Amino acid sequence: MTKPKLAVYWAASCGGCDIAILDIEEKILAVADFFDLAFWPCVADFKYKDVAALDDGAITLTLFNGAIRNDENFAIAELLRRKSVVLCAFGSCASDGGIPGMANFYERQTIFDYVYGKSPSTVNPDKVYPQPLTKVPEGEIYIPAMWDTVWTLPQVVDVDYVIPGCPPQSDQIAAVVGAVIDILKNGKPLPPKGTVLGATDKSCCDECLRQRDVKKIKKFVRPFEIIPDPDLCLMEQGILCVGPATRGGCGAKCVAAGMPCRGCYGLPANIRDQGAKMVSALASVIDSTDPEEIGRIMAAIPDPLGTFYRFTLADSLLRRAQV
Amino acid sequence: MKPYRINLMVCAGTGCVANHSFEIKKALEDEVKKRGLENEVQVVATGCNGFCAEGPLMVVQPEGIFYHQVTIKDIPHLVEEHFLKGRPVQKLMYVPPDAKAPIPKMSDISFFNRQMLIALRNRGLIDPEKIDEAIGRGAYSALAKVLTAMTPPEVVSLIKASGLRGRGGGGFPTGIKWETCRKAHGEPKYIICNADEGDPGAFMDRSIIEGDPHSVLEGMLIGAYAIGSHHGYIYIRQEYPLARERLTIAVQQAREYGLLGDNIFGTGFQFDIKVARGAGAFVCGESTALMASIEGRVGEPRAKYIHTVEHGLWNLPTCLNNVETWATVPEIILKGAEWFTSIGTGDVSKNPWGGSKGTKVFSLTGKVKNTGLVEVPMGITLREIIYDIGGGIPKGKQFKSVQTGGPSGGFLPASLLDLQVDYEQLTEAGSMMGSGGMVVMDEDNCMVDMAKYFLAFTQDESCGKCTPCREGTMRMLETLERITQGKGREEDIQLLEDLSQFVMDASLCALGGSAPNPVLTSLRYFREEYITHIRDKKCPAHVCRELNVYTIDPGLCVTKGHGCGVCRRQCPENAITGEKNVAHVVSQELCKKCGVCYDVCKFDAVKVA
Amino acid sequence: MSFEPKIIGILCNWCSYTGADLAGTARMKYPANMRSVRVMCSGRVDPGFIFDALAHGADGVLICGCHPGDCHYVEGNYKCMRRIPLTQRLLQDMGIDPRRLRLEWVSASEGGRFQKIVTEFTEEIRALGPLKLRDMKFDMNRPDRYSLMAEAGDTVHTY
Amino acid sequence: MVKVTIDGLEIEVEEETTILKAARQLGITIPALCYNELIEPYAVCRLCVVELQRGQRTRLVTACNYPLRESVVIRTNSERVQRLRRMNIELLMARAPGAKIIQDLAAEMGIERTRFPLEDSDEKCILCGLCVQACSDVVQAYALGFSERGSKRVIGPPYDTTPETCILCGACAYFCPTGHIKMTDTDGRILHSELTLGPNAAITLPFRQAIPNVPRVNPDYCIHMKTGGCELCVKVCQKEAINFTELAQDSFEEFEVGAVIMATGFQDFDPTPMKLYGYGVLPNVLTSDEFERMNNAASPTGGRIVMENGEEPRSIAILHCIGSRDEHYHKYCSRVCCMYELNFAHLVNVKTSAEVYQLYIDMRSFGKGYEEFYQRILDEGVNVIRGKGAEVVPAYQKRRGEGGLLVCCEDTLIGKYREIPVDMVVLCTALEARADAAEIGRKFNISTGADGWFIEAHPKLAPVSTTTEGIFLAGVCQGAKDIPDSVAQGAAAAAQVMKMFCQGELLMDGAYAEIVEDICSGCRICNGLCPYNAITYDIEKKVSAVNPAMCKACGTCVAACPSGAITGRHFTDEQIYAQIEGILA
Repeated sequence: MTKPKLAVYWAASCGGCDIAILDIEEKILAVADFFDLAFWPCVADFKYKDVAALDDGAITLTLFNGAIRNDENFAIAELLRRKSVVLCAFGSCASDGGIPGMANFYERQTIFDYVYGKSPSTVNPDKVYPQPLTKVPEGEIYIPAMWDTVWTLPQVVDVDYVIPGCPPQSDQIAAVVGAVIDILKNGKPLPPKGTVLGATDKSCCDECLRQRDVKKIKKFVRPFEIIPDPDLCLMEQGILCVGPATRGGCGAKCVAAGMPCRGCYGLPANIRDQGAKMVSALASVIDSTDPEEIGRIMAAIPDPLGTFYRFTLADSLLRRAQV
Repeated sequence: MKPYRINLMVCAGTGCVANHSFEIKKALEDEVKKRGLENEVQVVATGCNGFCAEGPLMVVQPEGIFYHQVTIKDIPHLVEEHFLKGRPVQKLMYVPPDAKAPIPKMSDISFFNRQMLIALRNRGLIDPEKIDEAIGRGAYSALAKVLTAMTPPEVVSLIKASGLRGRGGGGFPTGIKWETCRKAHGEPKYIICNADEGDPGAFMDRSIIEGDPHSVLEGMLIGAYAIGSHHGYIYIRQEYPLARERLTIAVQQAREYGLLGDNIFGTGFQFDIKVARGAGAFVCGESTALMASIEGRVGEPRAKYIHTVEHGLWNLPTCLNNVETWATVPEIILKGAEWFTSIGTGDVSKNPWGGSKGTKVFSLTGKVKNTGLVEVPMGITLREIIYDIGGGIPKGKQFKSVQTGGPSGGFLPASLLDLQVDYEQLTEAGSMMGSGGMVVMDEDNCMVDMAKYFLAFTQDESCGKCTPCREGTMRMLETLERITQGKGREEDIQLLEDLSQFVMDASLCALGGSAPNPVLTSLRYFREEYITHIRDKKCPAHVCRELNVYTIDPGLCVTKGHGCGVCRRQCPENAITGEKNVAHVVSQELCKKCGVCYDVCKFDAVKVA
Repeated sequence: MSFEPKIIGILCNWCSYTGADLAGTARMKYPANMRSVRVMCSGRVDPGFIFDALAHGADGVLICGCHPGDCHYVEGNYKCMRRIPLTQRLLQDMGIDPRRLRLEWVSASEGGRFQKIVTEFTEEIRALGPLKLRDMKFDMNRPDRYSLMAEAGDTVHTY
Repeated sequence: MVKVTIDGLEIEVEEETTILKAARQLGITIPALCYNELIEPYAVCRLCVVELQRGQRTRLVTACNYPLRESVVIRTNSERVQRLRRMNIELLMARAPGAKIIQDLAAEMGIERTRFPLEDSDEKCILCGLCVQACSDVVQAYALGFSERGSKRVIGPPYDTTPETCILCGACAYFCPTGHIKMTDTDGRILHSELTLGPNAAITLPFRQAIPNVPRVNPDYCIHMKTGGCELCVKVCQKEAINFTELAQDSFEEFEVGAVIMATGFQDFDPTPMKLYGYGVLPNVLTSDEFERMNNAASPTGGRIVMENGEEPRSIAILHCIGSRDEHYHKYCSRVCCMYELNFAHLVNVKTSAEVYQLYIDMRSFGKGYEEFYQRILDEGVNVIRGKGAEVVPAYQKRRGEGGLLVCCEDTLIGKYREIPVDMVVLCTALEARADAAEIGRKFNISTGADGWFIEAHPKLAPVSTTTEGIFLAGVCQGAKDIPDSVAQGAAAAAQVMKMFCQGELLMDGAYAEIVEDICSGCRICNGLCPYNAITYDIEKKVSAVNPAMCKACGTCVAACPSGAITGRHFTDEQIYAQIEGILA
């Protein structure tokens, strides 16, 4: 009997997700044992053409990490979608746009101008910018073209499951992989399409051990400005924590360490827009009815957009900034 | 107690203490020790002997040799001569004013031998700070008798039978007061000893407490037993530090001996005493004001239609008696009512107000040779007191008047010298027994001025609560001042009489009720002096300086003084003119009647008219 | 054809919706550009509604609630009052003119005021022009898509 | 009982009765200055000294405190007594030349002058001590006392300082027989500022027409409540109806009720901040409330309409809409004023001959019979000026007019500016919500409008209900209205309660918020948001929950829930999003 095939792809992302898969320690052996690796560029030199050569649906499971921000990402996403039975958006870049998604605050040109022009470490007097096609002695080389807008994987192809996190926590990966193997081995029914795997339905607060009270905020502070009480809810201490509007599953590790939640697990099941929810929740608990004072309190929030949409801008209702 | 060959009774009453009697006692002890006589001679500080004019006094017992005006310098000589060699020192003995030879023995001195001691029975005989000495003289035996052999009603009837009347001035029969208080409803009942002796010049109560405090405590204990009281107060003036100290010591010692506190003499009888201090207001000698003061309120009297024996201290039955009354009680218990009624005037067997029994202590002062404290039987005449005991008027002056009963007492003229001293006769004559002040006046005293003087005192001490006393005495004083300043009007005498009657009749308490006495009696017996003051603008005794006319006898001024000029220089108004060897003249226009010229002239050239 | 703005109005049940009702029964005319969504209280307004409306083609969003201190639910309008400015800041950062979102207090009796506000807001949005949001939906037929993949086909390689 | 003879008249009195009381029963007057039957006799003026004969003995006693215990003969006017009294009065004349009561007594006794030097002073104190007695024995404030003694004796507070213990009760002034102590220098003037509706004495009826119509003790004024003393009322109440041990402590009782009808009423608008009308500054400028009080038969003026100087005014201006229909104060119409102002005009016409000017914006006589009354007032000759009173100034500021005040206004009917000289101005102040209405509203989970009145559930369909089940509104607390309307609303509210009770069960609105326990992570953001405290936090489960019976479905928590755990039924996110998207599709 042939083993089920596994593919792992790394699109617009940092690579942390691939490392996280390897971080599941000895359980990786079970994966290697159970699956036949069809495609995992990070691990071995697989060729696109080999994948393209496979029959449609030949790959049982694809773990796709990274956002879609150039035509190569998109082409591979489409390719893997065709070849896979189960396509899994793996990590927040794939599921919500993640950190790369924040590029949606800008135009491609703005980014290029900065990265290849204005950034302090760059010397580029001739204004040489990347081009899709470059003539070299051997002929033309093609470099995938970067898009203006970053997309999430579910926005461009049909996705079966989502495993959120930046990166997804190793124990959650291990559990998911274990469950998948179990299902495949024993012929159990798959969970309904669209299920978020490796996370809870509740928000990050559910796992947070800090004491919570009725919230009333008089002043926002940044984490370095105070030494927060180790036992009390950070938000009650004025630190902007996106935990309440972030899906749980991570184990609230950041918050336990004294840093506020950045929202990497994406939005919880029942909400549509992480940033909008944070605005709604935070504004509700500001302790003032005086418009001027409210303004003063809110002015202390630095970069609300970046704070509330750090991982989900590409997946938000408004998608991107307008220019 | 260790017996001694000689007991030196050094008077430590206030008068003698002021004359260094404590230093003398110390010097005597040192001297006695130096001579090695300490086992034979004991020096004792006693209470007042009463002959205060002659202090410091000392009595050598048991012989009864009386020394007076002892100084520290005299002591080595005295100890050597008398105690070592047995020769009493003549120069320290008392010589009566009109006699040549000294009288060695106390009992031979008329000042002492005409007295009869009941309240002052232990004077000069004991150290008041030693309870043992008082017990040695029989203290607390009357208490023992009462507690062991008598029921309270028996005690009350004994006191009633004795005819004892309050010695504080009112003369209310003590037995009746006790009986009423005994029958009054309310618990607890209080016993109060009134030791707030405020009359100027009076020191009877002070002497009793300083000399024999236990007699007072015993009297109160007996009274407490008779009435059924367990709480006593002694209200004593803050101005009597020595008396207060001796009283405190006596109370302390009595407690230690089980004579105060619970289960006295093992009979289950219980009584204790607190010493309360008064702040020196004259009116606090009035019983209701005194009680208000003990309660911590302003010392002001209240209307007495509800008697203090029923509603007194803290609105509870209270029996208040004067120091002298309390001190007299034990003697009556011991010697019986019959003995007591044998002394004095009248008959008290039917009417408790019917007579004056026992003795009365007087403080004899003023223009009399032997001033001091005397205890005399009731019924003695004023003449006997002033001339026999007091030795008569000094400097051969003429007796003019005697005032009895303190500042509110009346002036009695020479015609009443044979008046018997008792409650009724004194009151009849317009004066009163009072607490026992007796001031003798001679021809040099102006009666208007004296009336003004005493009224000024009562006016000043008036608490001001009721209109008659506050306004009336003020207006009386105002009128008297007018008269003594030569501004008197014919109608002033009538005004004074009207005011006096009003103040006496309408005042709230006895202070106002008796304050006009000096004015009324002086008007009654010395009316012509007022008339002289008003009509002639003259003071016959030359006391009211504003009425005097100072002139200089030119003859005397020149012949004797050779126009010395002292008067001229001293005159603050420069009213005297003159030169050396020239007779000086007083300008009547400029003279402000200060009298300095009269006082400074050594040649009696300045004359007063 | 001239630009007709599409405006979503989210109105509280007690004051603004009644106010709008009053404007209607009073035959007050106001532009038909605004379509209202009734909520019980302006406190119910979730910024998500606003983003959703804008994302779905609205050119402006008008939120109306009871006057401060006059809330039927004691102080629901205060919650709204705190949310809107922050939402406007977010819009600004997203490159959308915050004037496209407006919060107004309209009481049940202020039909006229409601009419005035809607008219004014419509004109304001009209002046701002249509809100054209880019890339709201992924275009499967992107022009750069096949040019590369078709050509590259198997020749595309990774390094 | 003892039988005594007073001035030849026999009387039988109870034992311990004082001579003074016995004499008074016989109609015999004994002069007494320091005596007041409410105070323990102090017996210091000695004016009441009388002759008392028992057997053959005659003595002088003070009548005020001498208790009769046995059969005695009393002479209150014997020559001796008279002599004493005359001397007493002579002395007091010199002490207190300014005391009228002494002068009167002197005149009565035929004393023309005192024989004592009279200082040129208007001293009135006779040191009777009644004030001190009152302050210490009755009031127990101990703020007054004697100092010095004898003729220097004076009465005053300790060390002549303002005493801390003084409670400003005025008892000293009340008891002072000579008028030496005064509370104010009103000198018999009528202070309009005292014409308030509320109680200004310690024992009053709570308000006029109170039911039950029994007096109550007002702790703000009661001396006993302040110092523990006094209790004079207990002494004088013959029915022994006053019991301070019960009155002393307020008790709190808890009731469980199924419904509450809020009928907390209104408060009067205070016109002091409206400086133009001079209220509190100018004399004879009154609020309608004060004017109403003055008209009451039980008022200090006995229902007479008078100025502060006690004279009847010649003209009165009644200014409408003070604080009502005013952009700066209350925009609403207070509704009741027009009619009661017309009534004022009528009262003035009935009681006085004063000219009445009504200054109004619009005459709102909308009720049954109201317009007819308006016509009647017009027929009575009241001057009705359409134009709001703009300013009230003292007459001398403008010109010496007929009255002490000038009312400036624009008569909009003739289009002219007018200055009306009047003696008195009545400001018809607005009804306004009670200052604590918002606080009370929070307690009952009901809201107040911008004008401060409680908000009904629906202005047309549920005018007596509130958003909170079981809480109903009646009367002016919901908005200005007159008595018939208040009664109607009260009856309606009662009917609503009855309806609710009769049903036996509560019908709940279908719209309410729910928290999905499986989604709620217990962040507690929603906890503080609910105005009805319907959200509770389960500390064990670490989730919050909504009590649907308390929830009013405002949806604030739904919007705020960051994890989407709260659903607002009938207004769910899905429904609203679908509406928005549907509109825009």
